[in-house]
Amino acid sequence: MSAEPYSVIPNEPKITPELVAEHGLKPEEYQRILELIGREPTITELGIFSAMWNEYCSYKSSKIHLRTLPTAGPQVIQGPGENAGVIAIGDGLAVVFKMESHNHPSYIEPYQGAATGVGGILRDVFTMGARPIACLNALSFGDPKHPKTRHLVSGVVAGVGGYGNSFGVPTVGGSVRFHSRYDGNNLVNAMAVGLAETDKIFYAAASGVGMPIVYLGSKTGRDGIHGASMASAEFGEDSESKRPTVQVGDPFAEKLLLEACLEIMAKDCVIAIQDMGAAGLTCSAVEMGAKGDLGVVLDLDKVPTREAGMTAYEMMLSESQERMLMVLKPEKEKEAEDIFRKWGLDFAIVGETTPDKRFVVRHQGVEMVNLPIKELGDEAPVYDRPHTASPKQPVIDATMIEAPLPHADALEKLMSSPDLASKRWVWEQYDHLILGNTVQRPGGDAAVVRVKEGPKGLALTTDVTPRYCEADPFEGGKQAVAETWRNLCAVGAKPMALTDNLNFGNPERPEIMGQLVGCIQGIAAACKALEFPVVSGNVSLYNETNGRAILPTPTIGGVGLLDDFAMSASIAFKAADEMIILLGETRGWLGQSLYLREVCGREEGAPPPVDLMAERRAGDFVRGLIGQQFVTAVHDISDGGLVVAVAEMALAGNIGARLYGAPAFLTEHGFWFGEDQARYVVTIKPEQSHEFAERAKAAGVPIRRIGVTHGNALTLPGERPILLDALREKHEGWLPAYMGAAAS
Amino acid sequence: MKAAVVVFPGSNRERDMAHALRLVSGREPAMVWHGERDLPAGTDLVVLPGGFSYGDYLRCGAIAAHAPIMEAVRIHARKGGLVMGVCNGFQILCEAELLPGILLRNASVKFLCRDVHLKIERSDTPFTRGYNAGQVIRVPVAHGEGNYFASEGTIGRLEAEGRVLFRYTDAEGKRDPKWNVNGATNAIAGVLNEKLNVLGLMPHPENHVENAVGCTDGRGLFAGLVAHFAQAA
Amino acid sequence: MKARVTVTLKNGVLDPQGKAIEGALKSLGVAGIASVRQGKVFDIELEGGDAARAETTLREAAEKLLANTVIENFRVEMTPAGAPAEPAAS
Amino acid sequence: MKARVTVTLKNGVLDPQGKAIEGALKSLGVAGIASVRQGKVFDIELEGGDAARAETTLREAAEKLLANTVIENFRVEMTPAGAPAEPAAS
Ligand SMILES: Nc1ncnc2c1ncn2[C@@H]1O[C@H](COP(=O)(O)OP(=O)(O)O)[C@@H](O)[C@H]1O
Ligand SMILES: [Mg+2]
Repeated sequence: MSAEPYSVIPNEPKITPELVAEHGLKPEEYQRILELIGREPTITELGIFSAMWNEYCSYKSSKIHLRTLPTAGPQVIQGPGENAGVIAIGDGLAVVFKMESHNHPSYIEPYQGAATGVGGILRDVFTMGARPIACLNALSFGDPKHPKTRHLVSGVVAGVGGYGNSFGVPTVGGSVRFHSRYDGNNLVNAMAVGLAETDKIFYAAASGVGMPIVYLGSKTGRDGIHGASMASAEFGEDSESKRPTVQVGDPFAEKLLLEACLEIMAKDCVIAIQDMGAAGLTCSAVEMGAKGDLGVVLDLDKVPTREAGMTAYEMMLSESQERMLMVLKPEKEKEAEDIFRKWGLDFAIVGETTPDKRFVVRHQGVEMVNLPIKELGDEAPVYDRPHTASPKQPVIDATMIEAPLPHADALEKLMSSPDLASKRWVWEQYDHLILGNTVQRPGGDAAVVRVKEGPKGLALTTDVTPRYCEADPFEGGKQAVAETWRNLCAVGAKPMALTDNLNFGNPERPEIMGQLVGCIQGIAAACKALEFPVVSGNVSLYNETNGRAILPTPTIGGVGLLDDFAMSASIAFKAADEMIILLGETRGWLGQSLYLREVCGREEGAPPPVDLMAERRAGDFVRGLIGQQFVTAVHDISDGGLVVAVAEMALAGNIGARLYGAPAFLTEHGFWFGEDQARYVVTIKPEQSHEFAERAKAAGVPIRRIGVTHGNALTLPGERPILLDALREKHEGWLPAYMGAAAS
Repeated sequence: MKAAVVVFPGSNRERDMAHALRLVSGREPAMVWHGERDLPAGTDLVVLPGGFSYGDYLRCGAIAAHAPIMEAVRIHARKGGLVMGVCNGFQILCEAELLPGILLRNASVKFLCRDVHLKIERSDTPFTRGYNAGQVIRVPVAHGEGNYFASEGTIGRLEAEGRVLFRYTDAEGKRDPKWNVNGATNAIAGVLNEKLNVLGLMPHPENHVENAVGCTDGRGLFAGLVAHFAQAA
Repeated sequence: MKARVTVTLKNGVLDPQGKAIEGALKSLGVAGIASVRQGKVFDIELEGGDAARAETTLREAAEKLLANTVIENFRVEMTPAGAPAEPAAS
Repeated sequence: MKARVTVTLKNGVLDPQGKAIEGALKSLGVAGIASVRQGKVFDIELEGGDAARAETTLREAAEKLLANTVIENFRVEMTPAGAPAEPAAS
C-alpha cells in the first residue's frame, strides 16, 4: 500500500492480567506472546492472539492426536487443513465437503445459531470453487422432558431449514438424538457437500507480492465479537446472562455471494480466497499470508462497516457473516468489481501482500498491529494434555437380562422412543428436493443425490453412537466410522472419504481428554482398515455445564460414490413373498443397546465390539449384490437391532413380514434387539436363494433366513401381529406430538 | 415454445425449472435477469421460478413485484402471453396484482417439503391440456407461505369463473383438511387470472419430470404447454 | 428525523402465526391470554427535517411496499425528537 | 383488556430484512429514507380486567417467547379502553 507515515503502535489500554484472562489466555500463553514479539502487545494484538490461539482456531488440545488420522488415498485431492476436503470422483469432477459445529451459539439463540452454522459450512465449501449440492445436519438435544429442549429443537430445526432453504441447497440427511447429557449443551453439526472441477479448486494460500487483498460480501458489524472464544469456554451458571452478541445470518446475501464468487472464479480473477468464519478478518488474513509465506497489510479505513465508530479491535474480531477475503489478480480488478456490484455486494480493496511475513494492520493513521505472521499460527501452543482411559465396562450376558415385555410390545416401545421415532417432522421442514437431483430422500440409510445429469451419484450420511463412545471410546470411535461405512454400502455406494466433527467436554480434565484420544484412535483404526480416509473435520471442546460434559460425540460424515445412481438400493420392502435374510454374525449383544435402555431402563455395559474385517467383508458383499441388482431391499442394522431394521423396511414399503424363530443358541431378545455390528438385512426373490447362499459363502459372510415379506403386519413367532398402520402411527407420531405440545 | 425464466436475486429453483423446460420442450429457455426491462423477442411463455427473492423479506414476493422486468411481464400478460409463477413466482404475481389474493404463512407455521396430490380442475387451459380434468397428480411442495387467501367475494368469483386450476386433495381427488398442506382457502393450490393466461401455483411440477428423481407427474404441464404452442404455430 | 410505520392484519384475515403463538403461550403456562395477532413495525430514519414531507414519503412507502392493503392496515407516526430509537430494554 | 407488545432488534444486530426494504424503497424512487429497521408487534387480548396483573403476564410472555432478549428489546403497552383494536385503515 502507499507509504504514508503511520504513527507507532499505541499501547493503550494497558494489558493487565485480568484482561489477559478475559481473553481466555493462560499466564504462560501470555508469557509466550511477550517472548515472541519482544514487547507488550496492543489490545488489538491481544485480541488477535486470543483468537488465533484459541482452541477453535489452533486445535491446541487435539492437534497431536489428529495427526494420527489416515488422510491419504488415491481419491484424495485435498486432505485436512484447507476450508474443506476434496476428493476426485472421476470425469474431472471433485467433491468438496466438510462438517462443522455451531453448538454454543445454537444454545444461546437456537434459530440464528443453527442458521449461521449452516451458512458457515456452505461458505467453506464454495470458497473452494464448488457449487454446494447438499447439506446434512447432526443434532443432539437434551432430555425431551427438560423444559428447554422443545424450544431448542424448534429453533434449531427452523434455523437449519431457514438458511438452507433460502440459500437453495437441499438438506438431504442427518440425525437427531436426545439424551439428558446434552441438557444445556445441545450440538448442531452441519455438513455441506459441493461439486467442482478437479482443475478449478481454489485455495487459501496467497502468492505474489504486492497483490491486492479484497474484501467481499456483507458489511462488518459488531456481531459475535468473542464468538470464537466463547466456543472454547465452558458454560457456567451465569453464561445465559453474559451473552455476547450473536451473529445473525442472511442467507439471501450468502446466495448472492455464492453466485458472485463462482462467477469471478470462472472469470479467472482469483489467486487465493478464504471465507471469514470464526475470528473473521483476523483468521482469514493471517491464514492467507501464512500459507503463502507472505506478509499482509490491512487498512481498516477501507473495510465496509455497518456501524459507526468501530475500533480496530472490533473490526479484526467481528464475526459478521457472509464475508470473504480474496487475493485478486491485479489486472482483473475492474471485472471482479463489476461482478460484485451486479450482485449488490460490497467489494473493497483493503490491503495487499508483502514480502516481509509480517501481519500489519492500520487504522486511522495508526499502526495497530505488527506481528510475525507465521508465528501467529505456527507458534500457537500445542498441548499434550494428560489423559486417562475410560474404565472398561463389563460385558453384559444376555441370558442374565430378563425380557420385561413381549417382543411385540418392546418393538412398539422402541419404535416410538425419541431416538428411533421417525424424524419426518424435522426433515420435512428442510427443502430436500431443490436442484432436482435427490434420488433418495431422507428416511433411508444414506441420501443419494445425482451428480449433474448422472449417471454418477453420491451417497451421504452422518453417524455416531455417543453412548457407545462413552462406554468405550475406542470401540465407539470405530463404530461411528463403521456405521457410516455401512450406511453408504447399504445404498450401494463405494465409501470414498469422511469428515469428522469431534464434540467433547473440557479437555483439561484427563478423563475427557481420554475420551477424545480414545475416540480418535478408534476412528483412525477404522479408517485404516476400511481405507476410508479423513479429508476434513472440526473439533468442538468444552461442551459442558457446571462440570457435566456431553456424551463424547465424534460425528462422522461420509461420502460414497455410485457409478449409476439408478442402481441404488433402498430400505423399502418391494413385494410380498420375498425372502428376508440377515447378513453378518449375531451374538445377541445387549450391552449399551437401546433395548436395554428403553425397555429395561438400564444404561450400562460394554458396547458391541466392531470387527473391522467382518465389516469390510459384509460391506463389500452388499455393495456387490446391489451393483448386480441381486437384492430388492437393503438396510443396515444399527440402533435397536434386527427387528427394528425389519420394521423400518416394512413401514417404508408398506409390506409386512412373517419372521421365523431365533436360533436356539441365542436368547430371543438378544437375537431380535441385540446391536451386533457389521450386519445388514436384505430381501431377495425366493428363486435366487441358492445362488445367494453360494455367493455369501464365497464372500465369507454368514447368512440366515429370518422370514418372508407378507401382508400388512409384522409377526414375530408366537406373538400378536403388529399391524403396520398402528406401528406407523406410533413411529411417526412421537415427534409431532412432542413438538405439538408447544408450537414455540 | 420459447420460454423465458426470470431470475431475481434470491431465486433458487430457476435451474430446476430450466431443466424441466429443456427436458420436455427440447429447447433451452432464456434466463432473464430481473434488472432487464425487456423480454427476449418472441417469448411465448414467461416463468417466474421458485425461491426466496430478496430473501422473502418483508412479504414473500413483495420486493420482486417491483423489479424492472415486471413491467415487461405485465405487458406480455396484457397482450395475452402466457405467464406462470411457481411458488415464489406465484407470490410475486399476487404482490404484482397480476393475480388476486395473497399467500399467507402455512397454517402449521412451518416450512413444509413433501409430496402432495393435486386435482386438475379443468384441462381446457394451455397449462393443463396435458392432463384430463379431474386427474390427480403427485408433485412436491416446498414452502413456508403457501396458504392462499382472498376476500370471500374474490374466492366466490374464482370458483364461479372456474379459475381454480389446482387443488390439494387426497390420492383419489377428494378434498380433506388433512391433505390441505398449508391450510389454503378451499384447498386452492393454483389460480388463473381472468383471461386465463396467467397462472400461479405453489407446488413444483418442475421437480417431478423424471422417474429417477421422484416421478413424472409434473411433465404433463410442460408437455401441454409445448402442444399448445405447437398448435398455435 | 425518525418515524415508525406499524402494519397490522385487517380484521378477518387469518393469522396462523398469531394463533401458533397463542397456543405456545398457553402450553408455556402463561395464563390469561385470550388472543394474539402479529404485525410489523418499521423504524425509519429520514433525511432532512421537514415533518410534513416526511409523512408524505412514509405514506407513499407504506402504500407502495410496506403494507399489502389487501390484508393489512398501516399507521404512520413521527417519533418526537429526542425519543429513544428503540423501546428501552425491558 | 388489550395490549401491544413491540419487539425490536437491539442496536448493532444485523437486520437483513430492514436492509432489503431500504434498498427496495430506494429503487422504487421513494426519496429521503436513510435507514429502515424492522420489528414485530403483538396485539394481545387478555382475559380479566386487572391491568397490573395483565402487565406481569405480558412481560412473562415477552421474556419467555415473544422476544429473544439476546438480540431483541421489547416494550409492553396497555391499550387504553375504547381505543381501536387496529390502526384506522390508512
Ligand atoms: N436432522 C435431520 N435432517 C435430515 N434428515 C434426518 C435428520 N435426522 C434424521 N434424518 C433422516 O432420517 C433417517 C433415519 O435416521 P437415522 O435413524 O439416524 O438413520 P441411520 O440409523 O440409518 O443412521 C435418515 O435418512 C436420516 O437422514
Ligand atoms: Mg442405517
